[in-house]
Amino acid sequence: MLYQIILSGLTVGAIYALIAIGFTIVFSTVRIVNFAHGEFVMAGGMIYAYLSAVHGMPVFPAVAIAIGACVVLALLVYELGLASMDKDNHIAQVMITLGVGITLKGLAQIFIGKDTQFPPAFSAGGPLAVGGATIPYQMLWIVGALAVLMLGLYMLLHHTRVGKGMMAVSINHYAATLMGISPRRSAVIAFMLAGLIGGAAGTLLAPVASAHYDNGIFLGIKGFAAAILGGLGSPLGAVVGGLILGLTESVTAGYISSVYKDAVSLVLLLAILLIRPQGLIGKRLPQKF
Amino acid sequence: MTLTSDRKLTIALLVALPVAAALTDNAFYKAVLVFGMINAVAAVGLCLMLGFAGQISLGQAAFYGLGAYGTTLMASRFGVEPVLAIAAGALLSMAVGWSISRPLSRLHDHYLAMATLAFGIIMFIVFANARSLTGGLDPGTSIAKFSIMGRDLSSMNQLFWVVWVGLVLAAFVAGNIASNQIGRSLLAVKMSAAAAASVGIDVVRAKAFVFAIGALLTGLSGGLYAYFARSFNATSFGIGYSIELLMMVVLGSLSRVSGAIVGAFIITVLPVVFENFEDYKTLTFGVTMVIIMKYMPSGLVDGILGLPGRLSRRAKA
Amino acid sequence: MLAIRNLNKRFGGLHALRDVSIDAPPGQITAVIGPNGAGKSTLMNVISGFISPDGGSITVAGTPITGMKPHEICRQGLARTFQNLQMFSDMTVLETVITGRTRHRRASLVANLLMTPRVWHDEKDAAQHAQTLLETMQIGPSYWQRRAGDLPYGLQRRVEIARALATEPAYMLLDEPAAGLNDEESVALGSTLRELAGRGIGIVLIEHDIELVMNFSRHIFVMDAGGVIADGTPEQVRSKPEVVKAYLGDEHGA
Amino acid sequence: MVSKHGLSSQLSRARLALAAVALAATMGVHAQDVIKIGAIYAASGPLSLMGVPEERGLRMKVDEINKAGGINGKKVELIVYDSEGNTAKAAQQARRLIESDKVLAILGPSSSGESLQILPIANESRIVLIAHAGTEKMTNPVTSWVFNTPPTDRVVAAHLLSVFKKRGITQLALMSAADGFGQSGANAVKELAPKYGVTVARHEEFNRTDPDMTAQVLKVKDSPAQAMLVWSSFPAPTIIAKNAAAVGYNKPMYNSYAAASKDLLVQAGPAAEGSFVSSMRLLAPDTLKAGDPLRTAVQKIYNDYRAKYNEQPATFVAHSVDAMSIVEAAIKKINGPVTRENLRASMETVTHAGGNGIFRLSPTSHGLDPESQSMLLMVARGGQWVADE
Repeated sequence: MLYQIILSGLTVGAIYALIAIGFTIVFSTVRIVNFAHGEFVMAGGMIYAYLSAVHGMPVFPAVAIAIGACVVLALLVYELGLASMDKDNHIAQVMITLGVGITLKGLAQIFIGKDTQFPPAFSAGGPLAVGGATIPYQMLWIVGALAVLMLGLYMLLHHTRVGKGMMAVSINHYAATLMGISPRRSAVIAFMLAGLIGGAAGTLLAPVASAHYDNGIFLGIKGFAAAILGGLGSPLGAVVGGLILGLTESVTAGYISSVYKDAVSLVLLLAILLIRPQGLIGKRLPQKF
Repeated sequence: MTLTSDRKLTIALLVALPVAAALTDNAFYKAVLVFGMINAVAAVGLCLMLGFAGQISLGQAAFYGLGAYGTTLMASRFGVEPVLAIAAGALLSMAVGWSISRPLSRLHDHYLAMATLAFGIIMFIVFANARSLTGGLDPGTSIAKFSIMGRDLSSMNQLFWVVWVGLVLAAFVAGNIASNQIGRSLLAVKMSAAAAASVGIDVVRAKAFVFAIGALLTGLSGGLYAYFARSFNATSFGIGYSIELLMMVVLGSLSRVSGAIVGAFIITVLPVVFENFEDYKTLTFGVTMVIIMKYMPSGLVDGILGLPGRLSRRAKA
Repeated sequence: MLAIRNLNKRFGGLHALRDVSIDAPPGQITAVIGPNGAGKSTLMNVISGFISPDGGSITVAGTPITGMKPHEICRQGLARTFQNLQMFSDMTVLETVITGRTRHRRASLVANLLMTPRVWHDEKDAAQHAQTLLETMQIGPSYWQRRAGDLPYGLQRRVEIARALATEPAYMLLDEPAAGLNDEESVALGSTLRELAGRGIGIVLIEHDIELVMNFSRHIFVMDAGGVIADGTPEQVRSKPEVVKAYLGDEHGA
Repeated sequence: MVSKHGLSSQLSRARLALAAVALAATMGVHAQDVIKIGAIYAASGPLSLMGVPEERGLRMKVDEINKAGGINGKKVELIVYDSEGNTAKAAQQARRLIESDKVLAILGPSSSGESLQILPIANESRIVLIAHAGTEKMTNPVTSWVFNTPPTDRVVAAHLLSVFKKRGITQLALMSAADGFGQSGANAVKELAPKYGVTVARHEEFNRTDPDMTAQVLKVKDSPAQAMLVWSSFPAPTIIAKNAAAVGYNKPMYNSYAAASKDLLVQAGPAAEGSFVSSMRLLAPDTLKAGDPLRTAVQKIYNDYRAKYNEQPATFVAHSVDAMSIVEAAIKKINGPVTRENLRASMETVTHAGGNGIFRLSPTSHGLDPESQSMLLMVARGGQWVADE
């Protein structure tokens, strides 16, 4: 039983991690928490469900279109909503992402509908038995996608010009501008990446947990919690945060109390923040006077 | 002294409310006004925390709930006079606000946002499951009609005045804070904690104070809500309300007490107006919010007054 | 006397302060100079309580303040300014300086919440006092209602000094107050500081502007690599070879 | 200065103007010619699972009435608000329907929490409220103006518990959603279980939208419980069915009526096979015997709904259709003007065989007749729900 609970917790944690990475990438470059991110995840799942259930499209084209649509959505969110805002007015920017989130929810409700949908899993069959425990195939896809994504991000951030530029912007906006790196371009790329990752997370998650226009907030909060737990701005932190969150929830539900599983995991989060106010892997910005 | 212009606007709003109420016999419009004022009391609390001291709270609904449940418990279990029950609920909320402020004072920005969000969710779970105290999510709890010294004051007209007095009190205290050294200390903590400390302001104590007063006002609002709703359950105190409060404060104007009141009415009234759009109401609401924040990033009050940015109020001092 | 004895501070491998001992008497300008990275800013932050020292002691007029929090140190009569400006940007200039009076306000919390006549009276007094200080710092009334963050850099520095003065300090730590000022402004600043010292305030000046230091301070401490390598009057310091080598020589040579 | 007299005369003038506008507005819609009915449904939000079919059912019934020429020659005009499942919002909407829209009666809302908040408002404003709430508190004790159409959660729980008793299930594991719907059901089951000799050996909760409930399922599997009862709306029942299949849970699974729809079968596929659901008759219109008085009513709702919306009706459809049918019957019985007071009095004389069962309304009964046998046990066989009694 313990083995299965840990395995389930880690796979759910992988989902939270996928969502958290989207928060963290936008935060690194734009320094705001994108409250619309949960809605990107929702949109990915909804569009995938719509294409496959209503139009009978095969899995992978439908997934590709759903993810593509999320990238475009994310780009629009940045260009129409945030691009021209005062960079230092964080709270106004956060409110815009909140408004955009509500807008996306409204759009999904109108164009796709209000039904709860379970689109098909990426591959048939399953679950896979792993030494006394089982894991659904779709969860393997999720874990695999997380691994591929982390590898891809690492390559992007450390081995490409674009990625290095984003890293520079995340460390120091001003200096990056002096070096000829455009914070705006980095922001565009960050948002597109967030759309890509969020959309992918949505399509991966929907066959397991359903797609519904109202799920964005729930998913967003879990992802945000994971990102904060690990330390905002660090993709590795997002993964660690996600896995810890998923594991805590699962172990609490299995051994302590399912009623208080969210409460226990959030108390743990608070406790960690009180000891490390910058999150587990986050770097503390030095104070300068 | 430096906030006289906003004080005038606040007073104008407070006076306009009874006038508006007198113009209609429609109990629904009155109920909207009353609910707007209840929200405004809570928003004024958050305005002090976020607008003045820069302490974001995404767990404000917890204080709202503490006020509502505290009031209900005092009134229903111990037969306490309603006004005193509301005071007790507000004080309970204040005590909790004060006691969480110390550990939270180490956190900043997004981390504080998450921590308060977590606090809000935890409290919601407690409200939903401490059934012997709260009645949980279903069937919830209920409270007797509002009265003073045995005199029934539960009609919408009478409740209007009760809640109005609550709002006037909240605005009076918040307006005073905004225009004296307490408000300046809070602003100082928000703008530079280091500099605030360097002029002798105890930053931790200032944060504790603002959490306490913010929780007190939001708790007061919760107590008023209990008498307004009479029957309610834990769903009223979820994250949704915390986010709505945040919208009220930011949409109105972060740096003004009047902004919180205006924002509260916008967030109370807009959904009622958009109700007629049926399926399009969520979309309309979202788009409206984006447009307001994009074109009036300092909030509607500053935007409409056409003054440049959040400091405009000071230019006239 | 602001007396600093054997202060030590390590950041990991870096020995940022080693056995630093400095005396700053009241009514005098005492300067601390040294090349970048000498430990001057760390010293400031340790004295004002933002960083706790690993060892050593600090006393203000005989009262030990080591280990106190920054706001407690302020209440012991020690005020400071910041190298990287720490303005209350969204306040007006006048409000900024009034905020400096916070520690001298006596009205109770409840009186403040209710805004009793006494609080109104206090507010007026504080404003009056702030205006006087602004005039002392040569900031004219036309600036008083401007947003503090919108002022030119040099003026912001002066507002910071006025804010520190509003706490009615016995000692002031000024962290590069002349940074960004032109020669003329710098000289004017020097005269103002001398006037303040004349009122009995002990001023500790950390500065890169050698002219200012040499012309206006009574005693100079020279720091390098976390330690005090020399001290004395401007003349004495100027002539010490180790100082010239470590600091002045470089500066003048450059 | 405006004198006190002057101010009040100004106010009254403004009032007069407002009244004139209001009058003009009501004249515009020919107040005499229509019957205005208000409704509050959670058409979005976590309770939309109930609110959406309820609203569709109501619109279907009203269309039918209007096509047939209305009630006593008057067309029915519907005003429906979306409460999003938010109690505060629902209460405001009730006031709006009463005061601004001036409706004759209010149907809904969907959840107990919302309904309980509106209950005192309806009684004090003196307007008929026909709620669709699961809590028996709506009609027990009976209050003058408030009616309720669904079988209460106690009725549903009692039905399931009687099934357990019959099948020798004495140890039960309860899985309920951490929301109002789940809590209400769990309360009813826990309260009534001892009466049927059933022990709740395990009680686990989950968020309706959690992506995985394996931990809870494992705890149930590990317990002495002989069966699992899931009380939640979607998507949780589907996820639990899948998780249970994955970890090899092999005891019977029962679901509340919230899962009584095609969705569970489609979404969970083989994992749902063999699971039971306590449903209202609407899911299986053919299970009623030929002579059953409910048969025609249930079949009509079922067929009409399929024809209109091209899908199977969820069980909630009957709540609103029954409510509207009762209002229709009551209005027809009114002698004299159709006022709120007359409607209320007339309501208490209506007997109606509806989709949810028999209503014998009277001053002492404002809901379903307890002997209605509203509930039916169904089992998933070969991808279909079939009656299991």
